[in-house]
Amino acid sequence: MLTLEHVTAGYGNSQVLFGMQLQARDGEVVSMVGRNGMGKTTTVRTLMGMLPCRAGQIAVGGTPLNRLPPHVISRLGVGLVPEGRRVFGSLNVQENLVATARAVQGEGQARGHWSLGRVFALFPRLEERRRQSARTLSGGEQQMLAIGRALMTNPRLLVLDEATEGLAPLIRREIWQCLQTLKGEGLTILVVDKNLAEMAALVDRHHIVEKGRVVWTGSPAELAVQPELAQRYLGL
Amino acid sequence: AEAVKIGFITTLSTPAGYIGEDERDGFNLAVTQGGGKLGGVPVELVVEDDGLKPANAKQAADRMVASGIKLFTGVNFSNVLAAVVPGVLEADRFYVSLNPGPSNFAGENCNRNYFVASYQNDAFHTAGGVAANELGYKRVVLLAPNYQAGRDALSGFKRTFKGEVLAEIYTKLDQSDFSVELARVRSLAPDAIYQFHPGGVGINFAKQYANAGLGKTVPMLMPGFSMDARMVAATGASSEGFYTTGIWSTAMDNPASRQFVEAFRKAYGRLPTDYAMQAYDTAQWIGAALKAVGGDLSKGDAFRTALRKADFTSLRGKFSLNTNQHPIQDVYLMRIERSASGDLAPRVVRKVVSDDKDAYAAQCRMPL
Amino acid sequence: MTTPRTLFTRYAAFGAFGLALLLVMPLVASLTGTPYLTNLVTRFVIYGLAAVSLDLVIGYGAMVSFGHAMFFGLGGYAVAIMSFHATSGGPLFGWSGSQQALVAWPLALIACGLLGAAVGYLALRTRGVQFIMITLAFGQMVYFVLVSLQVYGGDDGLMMGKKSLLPGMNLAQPVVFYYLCVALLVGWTWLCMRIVNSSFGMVLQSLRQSERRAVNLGVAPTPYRLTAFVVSAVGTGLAGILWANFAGLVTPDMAAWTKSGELMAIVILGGVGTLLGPIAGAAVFLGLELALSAWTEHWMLVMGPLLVVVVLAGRNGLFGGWLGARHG
Amino acid sequence: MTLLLEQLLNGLQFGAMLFMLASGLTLIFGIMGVVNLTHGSFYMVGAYCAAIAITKTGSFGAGVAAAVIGATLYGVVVELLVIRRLYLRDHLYQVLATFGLILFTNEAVSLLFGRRPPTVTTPAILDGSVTLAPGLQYPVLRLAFIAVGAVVAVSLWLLVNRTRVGMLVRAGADDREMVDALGVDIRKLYTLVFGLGALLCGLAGVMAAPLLAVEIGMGERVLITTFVVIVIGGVGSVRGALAGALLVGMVDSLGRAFLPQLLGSALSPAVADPLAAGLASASIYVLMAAVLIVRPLGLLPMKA
Amino acid sequence: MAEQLHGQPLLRVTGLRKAFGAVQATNNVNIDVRAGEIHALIGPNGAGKSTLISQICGEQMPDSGSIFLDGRDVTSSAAFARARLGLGRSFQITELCADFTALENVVLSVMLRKGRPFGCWGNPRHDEALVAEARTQLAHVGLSSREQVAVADLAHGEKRQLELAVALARRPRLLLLDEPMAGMGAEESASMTRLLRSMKGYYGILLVEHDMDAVFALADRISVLVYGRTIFTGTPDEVRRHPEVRAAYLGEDHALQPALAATTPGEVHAHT
Ligand SMILES: Nc1ncnc2c1ncn2[C@@H]1O[C@H](COP(=O)(O)OP(=O)(O)OP(=O)(O)O)[C@@H](O)[C@H]1O
Ligand SMILES: Nc1ncnc2c1ncn2[C@@H]1O[C@H](COP(=O)(O)OP(=O)(O)OP(=O)(O)O)[C@@H](O)[C@H]1O
Ligand SMILES: [Mg+2]
Ligand SMILES: [Mg+2]
Repeated sequence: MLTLEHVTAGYGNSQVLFGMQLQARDGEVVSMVGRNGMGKTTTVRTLMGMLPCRAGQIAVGGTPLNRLPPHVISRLGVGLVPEGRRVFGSLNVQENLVATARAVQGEGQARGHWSLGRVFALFPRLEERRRQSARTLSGGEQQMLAIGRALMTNPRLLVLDEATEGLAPLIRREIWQCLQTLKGEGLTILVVDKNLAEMAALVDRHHIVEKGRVVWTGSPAELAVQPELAQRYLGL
Repeated sequence: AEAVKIGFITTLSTPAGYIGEDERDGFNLAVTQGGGKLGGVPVELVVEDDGLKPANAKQAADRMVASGIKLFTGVNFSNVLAAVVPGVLEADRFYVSLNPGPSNFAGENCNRNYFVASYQNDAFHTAGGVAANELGYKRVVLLAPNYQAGRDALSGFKRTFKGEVLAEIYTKLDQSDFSVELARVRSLAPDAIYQFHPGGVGINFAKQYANAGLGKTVPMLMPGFSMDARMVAATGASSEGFYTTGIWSTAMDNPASRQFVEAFRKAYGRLPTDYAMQAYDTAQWIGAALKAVGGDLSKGDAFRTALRKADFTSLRGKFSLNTNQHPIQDVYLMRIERSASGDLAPRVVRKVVSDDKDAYAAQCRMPL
Repeated sequence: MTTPRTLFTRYAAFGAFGLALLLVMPLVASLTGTPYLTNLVTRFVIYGLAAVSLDLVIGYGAMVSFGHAMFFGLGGYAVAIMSFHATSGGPLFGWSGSQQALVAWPLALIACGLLGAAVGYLALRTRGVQFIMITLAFGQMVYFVLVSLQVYGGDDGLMMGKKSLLPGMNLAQPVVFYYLCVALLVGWTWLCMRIVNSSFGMVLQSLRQSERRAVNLGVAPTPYRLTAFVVSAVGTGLAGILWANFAGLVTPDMAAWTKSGELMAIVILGGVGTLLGPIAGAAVFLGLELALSAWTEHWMLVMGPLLVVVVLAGRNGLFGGWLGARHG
Repeated sequence: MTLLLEQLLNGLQFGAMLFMLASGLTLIFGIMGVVNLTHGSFYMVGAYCAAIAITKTGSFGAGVAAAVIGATLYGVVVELLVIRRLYLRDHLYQVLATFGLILFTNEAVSLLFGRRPPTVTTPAILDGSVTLAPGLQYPVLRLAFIAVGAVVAVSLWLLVNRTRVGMLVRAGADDREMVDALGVDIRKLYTLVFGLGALLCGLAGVMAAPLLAVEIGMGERVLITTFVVIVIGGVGSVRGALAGALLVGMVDSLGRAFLPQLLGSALSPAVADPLAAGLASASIYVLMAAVLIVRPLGLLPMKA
Repeated sequence: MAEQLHGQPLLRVTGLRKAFGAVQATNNVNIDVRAGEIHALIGPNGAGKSTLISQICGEQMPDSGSIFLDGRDVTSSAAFARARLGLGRSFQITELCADFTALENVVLSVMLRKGRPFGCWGNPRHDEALVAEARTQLAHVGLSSREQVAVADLAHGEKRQLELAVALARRPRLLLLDEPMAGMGAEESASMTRLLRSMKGYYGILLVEHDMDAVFALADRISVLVYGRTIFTGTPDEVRRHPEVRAAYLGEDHALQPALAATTPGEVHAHT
C-alpha cells in the first residue's frame, strides 16, 4: 500500500530526511516513533506532497507520488490528520467535516462508508458542538474534529501525526479502539505517536526514526524485549 | 539655425490625459503645417507629462529652465499652473497659457512675461449669466463641485444673472452619481439649470440628466468646457439641445477655423476640442512673435512686444490683448445640435458678449 | 544566515554610502552643469524623511497607516498658513513674525503631534485591516477640511511665496536648503534608529510579533503604540514643512489618500522595517517616475509591471532582504 | 414625502451598485486574504468591454456578455500571473503589486481603446421612467440596478454559506495547505472565486455604463468607497457587505439630499451650501470611523 | 494576623462563571493555589480548563465570580496589570517573539520586570546586567547553546523550553502552565518534569496537563474539572481513587495500576 524508499527532503538549506525507508502492506498498521525533531512530521509532509521529495521514491498502492500535488495524493485515498490539528477555524464543526468529504472509492466499499452520522457516533462531543465555530473548540475537541475530517474523505490509507496529543486518557483510549476497528475493516494506517504502551496492541510494526532515517524496524513485542533500543532512541 | 525649444508640460496620463493629448496634437498640427517651423522659425517641442501632479510639473519645469529653454506652454490645470509659472517667471522666461487663466495671475500677480491665449477662468460663467438673461430664464438652479473653481464658476454666473437663484447645489469633488441632486432639481422645477462639471464627471451628469427625463423639461446651460467635443461624443444623443457658452466651436463659421477642423480631423481622425483650438492658436501666436525676432529669444523685450501685438489670425475670429495680457474676445451662446452629416456639435446661437474683458485687469499693475 | 554583526556592518555600509552620495550631490550637480539635480535630490530627501517616519509605525509597530499623508499635509499647511499671514494675509493674532522657522516649525510639529495623538488614540482601538481603513478615514477628513479652507485657497492650495526664515541660513538658496534637508533627514533617521534599538523599541517590536506574550509580561500595549504613532506623525509633519518650503505651494492633495498610498509604496519598495531602505526607496520610486515619464507618456505601462516584478522577485522590497528585514 | 421616497430609492440604488463591487471584494479580501486594489480595474475593463460591444453590435445583450466575459477573463489572467503568488504574502506587498497593476491596466486600456470616453446608449427596455406612485417617477435603469443587486446578494449569500464551494473557500482562508492535503485543488478554486469577483465587477461595469462615463480611472474612483463599505460591514462577510453598501448608500444620498436644507435653516445659504457639500463628502468616512470605534470589527463580522 | 496573611492563598478563585451561549464553560468554579504549591488541573477535553486559565490571566472576562491574586481582587483588572502583580504564564501554543533571538526574548522579559521599558535611549541588548541575567535563565532551561538563534529557527521542543524561560525571567509569584508537555517526547517530558520539580517551593503553579505521569509526579493537589465544574479537589492519591474521576476522566488504566501511577519523583529520575 505504502512504500518510501531512500527519501530525502528538507527545508531550504537544511536537510532533514536522509534516505527514509518505510513500508506498510495492505491492512497493516505501522508507526513512526522517535524523539522530537527527528523527522517524523517531515516524512508525513513529504509523503503528502506538501514538501518536495528531493530524492528517492514514494508510492501509494503502486502509484508513484513524486511531484504530485497534495490534492492528487489525497484523492489517491490518503487521509491526513496533521500535527497541530489545523482545523478550519472559520467553519463550524459540521462544515469542517463535510467541506472536504468524499465518497468511498472503488474497492474500499467493503469498509463501510464514513458519513456525518458515523463520525458523530464516534465522537458524540462533536455532535453537541456541530454549529460551533471550530476556532472556539477546546484543544481536544479540535483533535477529534481533525480525525473525523480525515475519515470523511474515506481514505484507503490513514495517516495520523500525533493524533492523541492533548487528549484526555479516556478519549485517547477510545481513539485507539476506533483505530483497531478500522484496522479490522482493512484500512491501512500510519501512525506517529509518542505513546508506545497505548499503541502496542494496535501496531503491527514500529519504525524508529533517528536523524532522518529509520534505524530499527520490528513488532511491538520485539521492541519490548529490547529495552536498550527504547532507552537509546526514545529516551525511555 | 538651431531650433527654438519650447517647453510643453501637460497632462497626458491619468483620466484627464485626453485634454493634454488634444493640446499637444493641436499645437503639433500648427508646427507640422509650418514644416517644422512656426513663423518660419524652426521649433522643437519638448513635451513632458506631469501626471496631474503639480510637484512633477514643477520638477520638469525646473529642469527645462536649467537646460536653457526660454519659452513655455502646455499646462492645462490651474493648480499645476500655479506650481510651474512662478519658477519660469523668476528665471525671466516666457509663459503662454493655452488653457487655464486663474484670477490671481490676471490681477495682482500679473507678469510681463506671462500671456494667456485662452480666456480668463470667469469668462464663460459671466457670459452664462448674460445668456440666461437673454434666454428669458427667471428661476434657475446652479450646480457645481464643491471646490474653488466650482464656487468661482457659480459666483461668476451670479455676477451677471438677473433672475432668481432657487438653489446652489454643491456636489462632491469626485461624485459620479447625481440622482440625489437631480431629484432635488425636479422638485424645485426651475426654468433652467446652470451647471459646471468638467471631464468625466460632466459626462456622468449629462447622461443622468437625460436619463432622469429632465433633459426634455428643464433646459441646461453650461460653460463650453463642461461639454467639449469628446464629452458630447461620450454623452451621445442625450446631449442634444443643451446650451453652452464658449469662444469657439467646430461649427464656427470662418475659413481659418474650417480649415483647422478639417486638417485636424484628417491628421488625427477625430474632431478637435476647444483645447486643441486654443493650442493651435497659441502656436500661431508664438509663431508670429518668433518671426518678429527671427527666432532669437535672447531679445526678450522685442519678443514681448511682438507677443503683445498678437499679430495672428485666431480661429475664433477677433483676438486682442488686455493690459493684463489676457484676451479680449467675443463669447457666444451655443446649442448642441446635429449637423447635416449627423455629428453632434455645439452650434453658435448668438454672440452674448462682445469684446469681453475680465474684471481683474484693473488690479494688474503691469511692470514694463 | 545573517548574524547581528554582519547586519550591523551592512547598515553602516549602506548608511555611509548613502550619506556620502547625498553630501556630494550638489558638487556633482554643479560639475556636470545640471543644477536642477539638487532640486531633484531634495525631493528624494524630503520624501525619504516621510518614509522613514512611516516605516517606524509600519515596520516596527505593525501599524499600517493609510492616512499618514494627513501629517504631511498638516505640517505643510501649518507653515504655509503662518507664512501667508506674515506676508500677505494680515498678521496672525497680531503677530507678524510667523514666518520665522524657529517659531513656526515647532508649532507645526506640535500640531502634527497633537493630531497624531488624537487619531492614534481612536485608531488604536482597531487592528489590522480595520486600522488601515480608520487611518484612511481620518486622512480623508483632514483632506476635506483642507479643501474647504476657502481663505487658504481651498482646492487650489496656498502659495508660499517666501520661504521660512532661519537665522544664519538663506533657505531660498537651493543648496543651503538641500543641506538643511539632508541634516534633518540624517538626524531624524539616527533618532529613529536609536528608538527602535532602545527598550522602548524592543517592547514595540515584541507587540508586533506577539501581543499576547507582551501583555503577559506586563506591557500595556496602547501607550507604546501611541507614542510611536505620534513620533511618526511628527516626522512626517517635518517632511511636510520642508515640502512646503521646497515647493512654495501647499495643496490639499498633500493629504489625500493617494499621497498616503505613494508613501506606503515607497516604504514597501525600499524594504519595510529597515529605516534606511525606505530612504533609498524614495529615490528609486520618484526617480523612476520622473525618468520614465520623461521618456514616454506611457510610462505607467512600464512602471506598473516593474512594481509587480519587485514584489514577486523579492520578499522584502529592493533593499529589505539585504538589510535583514524580517517581514514579508 | 415623494421626494423623501425618491431619495430613499436613490440611496438604495447607490447601495446596490456598491454592493456589486463590494461583494466580490469582500470575498477576495476578507476570505482569500488579498488586498486587491485591481478590483476597480475589473470594473473599468467590464465597462469598456460593454461600451465597445454595444457600439459595435448595437445590442445591450452583447454588451452584458462582453463585459462579464472580458472582466472575468482579465481577472483570471491577473490571478494566474500575479495574485496567485501573493496569497501567502503580507498585505503590504499585495498593496504594492496590485497598485502596479492599476497603473498598468489604466495605461493599457487607454492604449487599446483610446483616451476618448466611448459612447454607450441606454437600451430601449431600460430607457425612460416608470411611475411608482402618484408623483413618483423613477428611471427604469436605476430600478434594474436595484433588482440585479438584490439577485446578486441572495445568490452570493447562498453560494458562500450554503455550498461546498463557499465552505472550501473559507477553509482555504484558514489553512490553504490543509485544504489541498484533503484533496481539493485549492489553486483552481481560488482562481475560480477570483474570477467570480471579477465577474461581479463586470456586471457592475455594464450596469453603470449607460449611467456613468466610461473612462480611465473610473475604477479607482469607486475603489476606496468599496473598501469603506466592506470595512463598515465587516470584512469577509457577504451579509456585512450588503449592510455596509446599503448604509453607505443611504448615508451618502440622504446626506447630500437633506444636509443643505438642514444647515440652510440655521446658516446663510452662502455658508450652508458649500459646508453641507463638504460634510456630505466626508460623511462616509465619518461613518466608518464611528462604526469602527464602536465596533472595531465592523457591523456584521465574518464569524458570528 | 500574621498567621492569617501567611495562610492566604496566592490565587483564589470563587464562584467563577462563564458561558458561551448555551455552553457553561466555567460553572461556579472555586479553586485556590498556595504559595510554593503545584496545583494540577485535570479534566476531559472541553471541560473548561483553558477557559479558566484565560480568565485568571485576564484575556477573557468572567460573567460572574471573583479572582483574587495575593488577596487583591483582580477580577476586572487588565491582563497586563495582573502580569505586573506577579502572574506569569506559558501558552498552550507557543507565543514568542519569532523575529527575536532566544536571548532577546529573555532580555525583554527581564527588562520588563526591572520596569524601565519606556527608555528611548540605551540598547538593552548591550546592557551587561540584563544580558547576564537572561543568560543565566537560558542556561537554566538548557538553551545556552541556542542564544543567538532566532525563535523562528528553533525546534518545537526548544520553543517550549524558551517559553518557560521567558515566563520565569519575569520571576512571577504565580505561574499558569497550559499543557506544557503537549507535543513533547518522553525524554523532553521527563526533563520538563525535572525542571518543574526543581522550581517547586519558589512559585505557586497552576498546571493543566493531560500527561498523567507528569501530573501525579508533580502535583501537591489536583482539581478535577468536568463540564465547567470542579467535581473534586484533593491529593493525587485521593484523586486516583475517586470513582467519579475515574469514570469521567482517567478511565480504568490509571486507577487499576496505582503502582505505576504512584511513581515518586525519584523513580521518574530512575526511568530516564
Ligand atoms: N518549517 C521548517 N523550517 C525549517 N526547519 C524545520 C521546519 N519544520 C521542522 N524543521 C526542522 O526539521 C527537523 C525535523 O522536524 P519534524 O517536525 O519532522 O520532527 P518530528 O520528528 O515530527 O518531531 P516532533 O516529535 O517534535 O513532532 C527539526 O530539526 C526541525 O527543527
Ligand atoms: N468563544 C467560545 N465560544 C463558544 N464556545 C466556546 C468558546 N470558547 C470555548 N468554548 C467551549 O467551552 C468549552 C471549554 O473549552 P476549553 O478550551 O476551556 O476546554 P479545555 O478544558 O481547555 O479542553 P482541552 O483539554 O481539550 O484543551 C469547550 O466545549 C469549548 O468548545
Ligand atoms: Mg512532528
Ligand atoms: Mg485547553
